[in-house]
Amino acid sequence: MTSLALSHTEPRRLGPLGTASALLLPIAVVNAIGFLWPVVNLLKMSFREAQASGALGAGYNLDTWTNALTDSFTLELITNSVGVSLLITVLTLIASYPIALYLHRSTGTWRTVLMVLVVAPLLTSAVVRTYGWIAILSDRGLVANALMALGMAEPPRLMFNLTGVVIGLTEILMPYMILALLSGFGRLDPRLEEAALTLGASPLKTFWRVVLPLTAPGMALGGLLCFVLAISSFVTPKLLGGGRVFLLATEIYDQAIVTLNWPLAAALSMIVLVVFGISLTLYARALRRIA
Amino acid sequence: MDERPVSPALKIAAGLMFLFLLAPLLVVLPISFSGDDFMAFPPSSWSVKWYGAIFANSVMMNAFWISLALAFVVTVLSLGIGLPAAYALVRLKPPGAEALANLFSAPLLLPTIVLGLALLLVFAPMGLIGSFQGLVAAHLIVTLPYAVRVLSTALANLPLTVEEAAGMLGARPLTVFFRVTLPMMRSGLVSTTALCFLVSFDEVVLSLFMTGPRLQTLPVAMYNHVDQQADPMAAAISVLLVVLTLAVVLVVDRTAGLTRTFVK
Amino acid sequence: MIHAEPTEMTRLAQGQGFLSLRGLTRRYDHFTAVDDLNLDVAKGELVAFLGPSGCGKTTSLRMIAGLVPASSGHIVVDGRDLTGVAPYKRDMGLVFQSYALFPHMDIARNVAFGLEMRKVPKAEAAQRVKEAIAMVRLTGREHHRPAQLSGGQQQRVALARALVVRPSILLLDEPLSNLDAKLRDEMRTEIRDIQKRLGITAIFVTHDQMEALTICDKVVVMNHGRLEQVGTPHEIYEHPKTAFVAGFVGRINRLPGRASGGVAQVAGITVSAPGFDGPVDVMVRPHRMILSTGPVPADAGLHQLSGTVTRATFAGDILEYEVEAAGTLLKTEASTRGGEALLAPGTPVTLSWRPQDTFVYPAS
Amino acid sequence: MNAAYKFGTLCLLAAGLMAGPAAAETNLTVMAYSGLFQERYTKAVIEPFMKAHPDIKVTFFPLPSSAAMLGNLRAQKAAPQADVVIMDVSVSKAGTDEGLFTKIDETNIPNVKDLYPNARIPSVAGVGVTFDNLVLLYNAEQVKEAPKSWMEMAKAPYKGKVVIPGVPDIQGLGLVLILNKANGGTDYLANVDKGLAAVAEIAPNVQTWEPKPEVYAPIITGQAALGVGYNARAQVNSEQSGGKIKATIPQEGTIFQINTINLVAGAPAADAAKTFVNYALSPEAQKSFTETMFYAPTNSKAEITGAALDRTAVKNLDKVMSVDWIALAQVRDKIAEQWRRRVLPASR
Repeated sequence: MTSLALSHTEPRRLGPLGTASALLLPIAVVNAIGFLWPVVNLLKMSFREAQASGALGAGYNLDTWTNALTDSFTLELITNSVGVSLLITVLTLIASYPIALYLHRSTGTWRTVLMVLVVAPLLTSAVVRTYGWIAILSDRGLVANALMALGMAEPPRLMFNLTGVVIGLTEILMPYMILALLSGFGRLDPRLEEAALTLGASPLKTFWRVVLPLTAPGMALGGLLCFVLAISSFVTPKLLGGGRVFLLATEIYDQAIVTLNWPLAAALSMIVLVVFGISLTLYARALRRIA
Repeated sequence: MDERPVSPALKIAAGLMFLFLLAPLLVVLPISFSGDDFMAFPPSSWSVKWYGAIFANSVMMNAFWISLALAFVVTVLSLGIGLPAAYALVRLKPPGAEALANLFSAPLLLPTIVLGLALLLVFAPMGLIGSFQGLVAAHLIVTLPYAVRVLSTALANLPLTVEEAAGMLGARPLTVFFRVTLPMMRSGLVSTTALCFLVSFDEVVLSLFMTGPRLQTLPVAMYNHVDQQADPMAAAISVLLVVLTLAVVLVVDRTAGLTRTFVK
Repeated sequence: MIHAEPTEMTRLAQGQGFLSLRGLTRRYDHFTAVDDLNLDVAKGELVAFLGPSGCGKTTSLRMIAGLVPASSGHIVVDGRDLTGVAPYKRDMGLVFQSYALFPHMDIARNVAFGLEMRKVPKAEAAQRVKEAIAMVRLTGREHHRPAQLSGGQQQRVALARALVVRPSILLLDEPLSNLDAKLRDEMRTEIRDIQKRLGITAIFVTHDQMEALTICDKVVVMNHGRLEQVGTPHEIYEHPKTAFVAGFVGRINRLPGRASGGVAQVAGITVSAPGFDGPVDVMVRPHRMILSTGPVPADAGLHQLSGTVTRATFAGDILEYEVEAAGTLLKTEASTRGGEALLAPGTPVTLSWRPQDTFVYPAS
Repeated sequence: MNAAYKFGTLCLLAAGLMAGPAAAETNLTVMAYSGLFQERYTKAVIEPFMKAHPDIKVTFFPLPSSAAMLGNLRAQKAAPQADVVIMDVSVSKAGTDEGLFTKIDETNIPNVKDLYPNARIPSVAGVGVTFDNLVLLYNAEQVKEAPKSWMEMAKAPYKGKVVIPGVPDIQGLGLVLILNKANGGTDYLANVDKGLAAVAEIAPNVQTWEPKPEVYAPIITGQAALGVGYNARAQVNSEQSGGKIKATIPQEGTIFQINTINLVAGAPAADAAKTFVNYALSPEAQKSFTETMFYAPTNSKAEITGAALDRTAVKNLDKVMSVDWIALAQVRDKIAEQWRRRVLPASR
């Protein structure tokens, strides 16, 4: 500041940096207390000594990690979770693509109505939607009763197994996928399709050669999102799985709340984070290849 | 944009997938009017008794009021903390603003089950489990990133010249903020409010870790209810929640534009 | 950092202009946007800052407004040093290219905003708002929102909003760039009229030379952050000090030549070039070159060049030609007032012009 | 209603929640089993209690299993939310070892003096409040004759028709212990391999390990044919459903199950909690609960009608294998882990 200016400017209490720090302080505090510290603590917890009764020992060791990583049950849990999440991601993509494409091509009020129909489920509690699936898939539910009315004596079991979990999660993750696809469809100018058609490509070929590659980034984003949400989802597998579907997330909850092995729960959480990190890397790599 | 023909195949596929997407929400409506004591579809008789049952159920009603108060407090705090942060990040651009912005949105990337566990482990020794303060803190962790992101985008999209114009006309920075910047961010504020409110009101995983016998949120009470007895009352509550959500979505669409709020 | 002494203060206050810029400089990390700008603007004068984009004219304006801090130098208005003073205390009016109206307020409230900030009593404010809106011919639109008005109307609101507070200086940042050609002409006249009527000191930033020449009392031509020339429109056009000014204000033909002993040899002719030595650029405006098919009397005192038409274009009011002469392509034009026909390419022609229309600059 | 008013109400509500519940009446939170237990216990014990103590408001916090209750208590150890917990004795032992409970004896709960000796367990802070035993449940329409063996559940006709509340629920655990002994296992504290192997044979037939709302409902409706449950609740369900569900004790025998009532250490309403526990152990509460729910009483002074007593665990004492639940508490988690590895995969 120049001293020349002093007759007309009042001394500033805070410089821009000071003001910025003051404005950022509250969120920094929340972030530190509610995020950074708990996550660091979680990592620490995975090295705590676990005792048989579920109480925590005072010391730190590698037991939880060595047990978890050499245990076929945990390893199966990881591969299962990854496999099921991948399956759900693919199904979600298949189910969401037509909706997103149709939405992208619709206009005006109709588009708004459809958007509401996509967003409303997203904002409706997963508990509500899972309950809806119980109503559809249970033994006395919509599908079973419809099949019995059609003369099927023993309708297939759709709930309390992996089938139910996959169906429910696919639907629950669809809005995320649709929105991700839509954000990626920005590059899809309908004129490009018209250009391809006028150049002699069949509609199918146009879709395969023009539409699909252009929408690939949206698909990658949606895929990442759904995979991560699927592998960390817990309410739906818990309610639709009937205690027979074991995924990392349900296991974390059980270990934390029921079996009370906090170090193991923490270690499993770290494994989820590692899987998450790997998928993020793969996504970044895929995106670079597409672009 | 001009009309472009949509192939019938796409129409049919999209229609079917929409049906699948909306099925669980559609099916709860008839069930909520079930006269049966257990959940079955189709119900064998009809009644509105389950709606009455909600209001007679003190656990649900308490949970509803707690969720409402919680969502309200969390929304107010999210705006109160998120707005200054967004302003600092977008307008004052301190060194490392981008890294800070990433740090502040990082909790969104963390799977909620992991975040829930992490919070449980630090909140439990502090006696915050089952406390309103604990719930507020937990919800803030997930609503704040939304708030900062939506508000930052809203701020960044504002034409700076309008604020400069106000300054040139003699308005002090604080006056500019309240008289010009804030009113121009209206749609961003509406979106943020709606988003924070709904995220907090619907949050179930973190809440499951944070609630206790004396303090349950509505989604947790519903989760426990569905987990223990999936009777038609859950359907009646679901219908009310879907109606609430739709109302919020419509308000947002009217004031802020749905696409702008939820896409990207 | 500047350590001002009282003596310097006095010197600054004694600057000749109502607005004085002294050594105004704006440096960024890797380039200097405005370099040592010195300028005096008299009270009631309208000065245009003219230059290509990135020349520093807008940065200069924003430094005057206080929206960009000066790296060094001073801004003095009416004897008062405003350097470092916050924009909201400078009492200047700024009209933006993008209008920058408050979208959430109606027209009347937009215009009233500055008065409100100055705590002008309500009744007086209402009266002044009414007058300002009448001045820009928008009476009856007081309660419209900006989005309901056309671009020209919005810009008039912006003008009224800036003027209603009776600022010491009116700053206009490319105010007409977002308007279509016809509206631009109208608005230009309107701005000039209002500025004259109010006798307000104004700075008008533009990249459009026509706009600059027609609207202002004085043109400041800038390039690469430096001031190239200051003068009346006539001076700038007829006596451009640098090759840049000659080329930027109006069209120009360029002929390379060589100077020695006060004259320059170019394309076989000799032009006066006092004070030059070495390679030079000789420049002549296309419409000052007369194109003739027959011989030109040698005693007319005109410079002459023979050449061949390489391209001919009919453009309605005029005929545009490209002529190859002495290995250079030169542009020229002919009037169609007498119903002249277009010459065919290949026609041998003579180009002639008055010696005083010849500009000589060191070769670039 | 105007917006400002609503805003104010919400603020007050929020402030109230921050400050904790109002002190006008004491809020007592009783944590216990969900489902039928909640319904009957509320009617038989809690409502009469509240009538007798109008200054205490009891909230019933239901959870499906004792293990879930322990988890809840542990998370809230620093600031307990529940005052009284009714849970299985072996889980109660774990809680006691972790210092979650206040020791109950004659000094703080007078009615303890009248309890049967086996309701007072030295190493557990709480005392027994109900006795019950495990039964094999069956749908009377689908299963005409009472099954003779627990292993009936492994038979082909019952594919997808068996419901068992799985470990860590005591019902699943009890089944393991019974079958372990039946298959020649000697020391269940050392290992229960034989029991787990037997349950793994049943596992492919299991429809769900988490029956909702409880194991009884699917059997009553016919969604399931066989299941494992408790005698007390089976009796009530059988009565309510007009005999659609029946219970039997197969030849392999059964186990005794003790529910303890516990005072949570550092509970917010500690005094009211003692009043409640004393009432819950009183002869009249025990009588009332036994007659509505058919749990055998733990208070020797409770005068139960013969008809009701005949339907409780008391009648089945000869078929009960003894289980040292206290010793078992130490290996409970180990068994749970093995269950997850060896039984659950067989049901996938």
